[in-house]
Amino acid sequence: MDQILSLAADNLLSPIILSFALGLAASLARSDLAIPEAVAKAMSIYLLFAIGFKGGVSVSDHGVDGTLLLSLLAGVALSALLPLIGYALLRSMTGLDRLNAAAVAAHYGSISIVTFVAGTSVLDSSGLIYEGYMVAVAAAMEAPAILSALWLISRGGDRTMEADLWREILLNGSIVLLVGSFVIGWVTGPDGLSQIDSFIVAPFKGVLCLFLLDMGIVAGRGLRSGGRLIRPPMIAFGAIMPLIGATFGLGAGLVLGMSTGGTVLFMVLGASASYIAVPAAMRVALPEANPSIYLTLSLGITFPFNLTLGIPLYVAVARTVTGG
Amino acid sequence: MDQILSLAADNLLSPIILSFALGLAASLARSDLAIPEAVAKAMSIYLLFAIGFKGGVSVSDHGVDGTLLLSLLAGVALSALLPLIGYALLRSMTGLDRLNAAAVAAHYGSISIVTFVAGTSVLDSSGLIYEGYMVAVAAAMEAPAILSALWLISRGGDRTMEADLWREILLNGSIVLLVGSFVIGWVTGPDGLSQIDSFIVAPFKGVLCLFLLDMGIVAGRGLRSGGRLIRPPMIAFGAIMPLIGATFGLGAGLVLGMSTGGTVLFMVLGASASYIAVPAAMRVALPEANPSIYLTLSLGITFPFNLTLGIPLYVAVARTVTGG
Amino acid sequence: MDQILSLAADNLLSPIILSFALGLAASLARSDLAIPEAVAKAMSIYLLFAIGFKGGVSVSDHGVDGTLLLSLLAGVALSALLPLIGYALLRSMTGLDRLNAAAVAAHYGSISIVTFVAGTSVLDSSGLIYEGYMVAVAAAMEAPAILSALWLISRGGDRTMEADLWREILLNGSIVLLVGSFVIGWVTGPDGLSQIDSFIVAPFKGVLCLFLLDMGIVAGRGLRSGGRLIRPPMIAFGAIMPLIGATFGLGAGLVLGMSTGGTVLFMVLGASASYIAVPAAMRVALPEANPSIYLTLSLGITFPFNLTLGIPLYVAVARTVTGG
Amino acid sequence: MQTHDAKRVEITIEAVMQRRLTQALTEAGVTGYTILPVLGGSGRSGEWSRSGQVSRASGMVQVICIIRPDRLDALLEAAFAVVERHIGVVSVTDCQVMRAERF
Amino acid sequence: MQTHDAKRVEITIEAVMQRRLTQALTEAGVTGYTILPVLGGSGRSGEWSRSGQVSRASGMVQVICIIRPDRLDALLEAAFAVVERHIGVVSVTDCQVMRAERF
Amino acid sequence: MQTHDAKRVEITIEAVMQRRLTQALTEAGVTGYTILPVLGGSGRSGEWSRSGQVSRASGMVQVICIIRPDRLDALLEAAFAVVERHIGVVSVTDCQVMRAERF
Ligand SMILES: Nc1ncnc2c1ncn2[C@@H]1O[C@H](COP(=O)(O)O)[C@@H](O)[C@H]1O
Ligand SMILES: Nc1ncnc2c1ncn2[C@@H]1O[C@H](COP(=O)(O)O)[C@@H](O)[C@H]1O
Ligand SMILES: Nc1ncnc2c1ncn2[C@@H]1O[C@H](COP(=O)(O)O)[C@@H](O)[C@H]1O
Ligand code: NA
Ligand code: NA
Ligand code: NA
Repeated sequence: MDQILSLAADNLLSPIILSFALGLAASLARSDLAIPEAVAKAMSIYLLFAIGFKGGVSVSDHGVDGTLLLSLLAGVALSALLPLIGYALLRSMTGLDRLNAAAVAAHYGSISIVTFVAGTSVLDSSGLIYEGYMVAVAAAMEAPAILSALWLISRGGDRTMEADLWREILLNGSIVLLVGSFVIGWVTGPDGLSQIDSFIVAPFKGVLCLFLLDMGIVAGRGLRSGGRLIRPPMIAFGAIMPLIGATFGLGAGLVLGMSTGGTVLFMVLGASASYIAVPAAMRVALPEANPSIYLTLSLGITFPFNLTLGIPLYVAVARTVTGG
Repeated sequence: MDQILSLAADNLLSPIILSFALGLAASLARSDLAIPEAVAKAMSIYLLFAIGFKGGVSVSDHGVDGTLLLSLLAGVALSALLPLIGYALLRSMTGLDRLNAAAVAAHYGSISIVTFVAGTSVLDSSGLIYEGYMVAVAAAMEAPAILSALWLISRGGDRTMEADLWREILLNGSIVLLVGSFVIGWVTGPDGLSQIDSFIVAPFKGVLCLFLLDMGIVAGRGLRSGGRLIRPPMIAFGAIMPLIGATFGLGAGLVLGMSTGGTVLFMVLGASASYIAVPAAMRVALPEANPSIYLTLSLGITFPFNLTLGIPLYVAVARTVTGG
Repeated sequence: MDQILSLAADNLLSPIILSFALGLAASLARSDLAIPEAVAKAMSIYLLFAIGFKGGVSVSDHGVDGTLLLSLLAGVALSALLPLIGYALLRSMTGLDRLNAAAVAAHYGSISIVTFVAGTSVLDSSGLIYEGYMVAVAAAMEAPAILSALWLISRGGDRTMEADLWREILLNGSIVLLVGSFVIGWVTGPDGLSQIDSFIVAPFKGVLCLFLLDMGIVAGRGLRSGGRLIRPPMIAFGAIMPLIGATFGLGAGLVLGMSTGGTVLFMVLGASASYIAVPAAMRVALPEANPSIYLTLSLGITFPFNLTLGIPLYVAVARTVTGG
Repeated sequence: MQTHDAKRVEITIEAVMQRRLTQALTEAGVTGYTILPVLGGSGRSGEWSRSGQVSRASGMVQVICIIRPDRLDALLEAAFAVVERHIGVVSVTDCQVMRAERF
Repeated sequence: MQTHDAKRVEITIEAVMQRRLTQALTEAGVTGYTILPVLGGSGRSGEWSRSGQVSRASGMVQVICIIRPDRLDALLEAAFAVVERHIGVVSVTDCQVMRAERF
Repeated sequence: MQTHDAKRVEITIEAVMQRRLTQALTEAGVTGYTILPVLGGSGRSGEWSRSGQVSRASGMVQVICIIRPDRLDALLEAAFAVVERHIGVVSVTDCQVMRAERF
């Protein structure tokens, strides 16, 4: 317990979390502090490229053990399964209508790459190692949740999935960049990394700070405009659902015999909720669902929950359970 | 004198100043060289975040001595006082009408953070130390000048200050970011810095070069389009007013017993003129004042004056006076 | 031969080339992966500034030998001459009309700074040195080709060159920035470099990767939309013309007695085709020429050709010929 | 100068739907359109601004289409098939163009 | 397709005044608007371009507002109260919209 | 509110020609214009988007010019002298403005 608290305190006072808090405070106070859209996009491209590349290098370095494929499968299964649980929970706990419940549920099956990065960064400072291919698992978990959610709605009968949408979802920029840079890192290995590490390793955490500043600003705006839509039962969902996701992630990690760090990352992926790929898909496929609801929940509640309390908790639990 | 000249020469041939000169030359020659708006904004966010953070770390490192609060007060007083002097000078020297004189004066009470950064960078290369909290003093000096200028005009009777404007000025992006990152640096201290120093320390000067390239381009455009508005008496004002501001800054530094470096920074803050926060406030509060006048003076005359001659002069004077 | 192949293989598997391939693949597969325009522009400004500055520092470091001026003249001559050859080849090989042939030919006389950078980066890893002023030669080669092409067309009689256009071409942003930062590097020398090298040296290759990712995306879009215009004879031109340009570059390097590395860079400059300065000039001067043709050829065919096969080949040839 | 009557149709729509809309327009015989970025806006679904989006998923664009009057109905039908379920606004203005053969 | 008459009001105004303008419009009963970025322009107060601003303080935006004709006067009065002392331009065009109940 | 008739001219043109166009407009007596960025478009010369350009050389902008009706012909002639050989579209709409003396 002490260990959790001290890790949580360390975590809370890291520049990364404080940057998020600064952005949040600034936008709640209606400051005009803003990061230009193009720059926010550039930072997200940088982060995806760096994390993918480093994951690939780590795989090339340590070799692939047999669990890579199994891990990918487990990720896909988790991503497809969690929306069903989320949907049931939302319908019973919050009384959200079917359409909005499905849209929200899709977000919780998918993942947040920034939460993943924050997880790896806590692992790095704790000296816990993890499987480099977990970044590929993250990529694999982006999309299946969308299919589950659309299936939940199409049971109602009135919708079929537009053929084009599939290509868009599977080839969306973040998946392509994450997988692509993973492959580049794998192919070029430590030699490749040594050529560009002063770009993708050294400044990484600093860029992450500014990125989280922006996310704080955006989350604050979401809470300001969408906050009144989010009733207490939904806030509760935003904190309970990640715990459920993490539990499933823990199960996956244990069954696959992952390292302690890898298990933590499975928990983080299970716990985190999408706010990029899934919202875009929802605007196309379920335009009647209200973006204020799913974005506020995912970005305003679950994202800070994971960042502050969730990750230290997952680390502590995984350590206890795996004895790592 | 020799020392001033050699420092000035060193300063003039630094990549930073030459980048400014390049931008200036390019835009005076009507080259289409331009830095996209979003990127210029990103660089300014980076610089504010880095300078605030480093200031905070330095305070956490060396502790706060009792003068922090007094310095903040002195800064506020300087910022409020200088516009009154500037206004009187402008009215007597240049014959500018009341409205434009007040608008220009507001700029000279407030500060230019890039001039401040250039000052710290000269101090660093000269091996002079300074109080880390001077960055907080800089933040405190951004806004009071605006109030003074509006008071000068409202004496005429016809204007009251819109309630909303206050929140906008005090919570404008640069103040929030500077103060916020100062606090983050203070809280996380050297540990926090070690996590992100390869982002905010190592590449800092390089980013500053590109930022000054952009400022040179913008200053050149201002001179090209607004230059004919700027008569010799106004050019004289643009070089005399910083000397007056620096003198007051010197007084503040001596009275408070600051280090030599801290005294230099007080002089730099007194001497520098705003070109971000104040123009925006003027457009809202005094829209009839002509932006070409105040921007050209502040950015086209005073900014390069401080950058090239002013700072070396202030360093030499402060050294002589404090014996540092 | 073995040596060429192994260098080509090394080159093909570098993060830089693979990033280009990733961008190309993503856009051919119609992924929505995209780099915001402002960010792409910022990266190109960064690259130009860095390459110019480093070139200048290298000149200040090693001194100018007498060949600098001759090299500049040779570059101008090459740039003016190659469009004439390109034009004749296009007219005989591809049956392109006069206007489009002249527009395409202009691109091949001018240069691609990214290809130049890729060349220097291969030289650096091969341990081959080169004259730092080659970056000034690159700048000098940007514009003359445009004049040649316009002369080819004006022989037809119906066009005169607008006076204004000259200033625009000679003072276009990339030339000004390249020459300007070259001068800054020259003036400030190794001292100046040491102030900003963690900005312009360390992260350089990483930025280049993301820049090439963007170029891959853009090339892919060009191939998708303009591909059907590019018949086999034109593809052949896109691969033969660089070889001709490289041969002339080799000649220039040998006549001037350049180092092996400098000779390679002359070959690279001769071989590379513009896709920034020349297209912009063509839109103004020859608006009836079809941009899909010249952009697809230059960016979709010749650029990847040089990047993958060309550069290793030029290195091998120059080594053999100069015995370096 | 000799001018001809035409219609200027302005469609404000979510960026994620842009490709679908322009495809539908093209299929309906539209020969050209211009796309403007939108910074922000407000409507029944609330207020938004481009810098308040992480994903920038809910950003909007404005598609402007100048057409011959007799093609208006086909265009509007094609546009509505796409816009219907999505948020957005369509407006039509009379305008004059010079070279009628282009539209 | 059935269309209804409406007015399209286009207000070019300084970015610093944007929030004040949209607030005034909302208070005047406007149900929606769209904001476009402006790259540059020229007028009595001279020429400017967005990349020629350090502060970007004097950048402008264009607010487009489609409304029912009977609401035009209220809108124009609200807009003028904000625009009056500031630089900027207001123009009104007749247009057609489909679902009149939205405006 | 008292309004006056005016014309709103919208010229979509390549960014490289922007300066030449505004210069020609100014010489033709135009007192003001506003420039909007264009994200992409399609026409006889095919489809393009701003993020699909390395050089961004072939990007476009939209120049909007509000003028008194009696100045329309001079403006159109000046505009055409520039646009003629280049790709782009010009359209004219009737509009109302408040302070006629400004245009
Ligand atoms: N009356 C209007 N005038 C101009 N733009 C509008 C109007 N109503 C809605 N919009 C635009 O359409 C978007 C979606 O509107 P809505 O579907 O009403 O939420 C808004 O964000 C605005 O950009
Ligand atoms: N006649 C006009 N047509 C279009 N836009 C204009 C016109 N006059 C002024 N503007 C715009 O309004 C801004 C301010 O104009 P002004 O108040 O005349 O300085 C200019 O920068 C233009 O963007
Ligand atoms: N009918 C149209 N409606 C709106 N914009 C158009 C139209 N035709 C062309 N454009 C714009 O003008 C540009 C050049 O058109 P074009 O000269 O036909 O290739 C296109 O990329 C569009 O941005
Ligand atoms: Na999840
Ligand atoms: Na000051
Ligand atoms: Na060439």
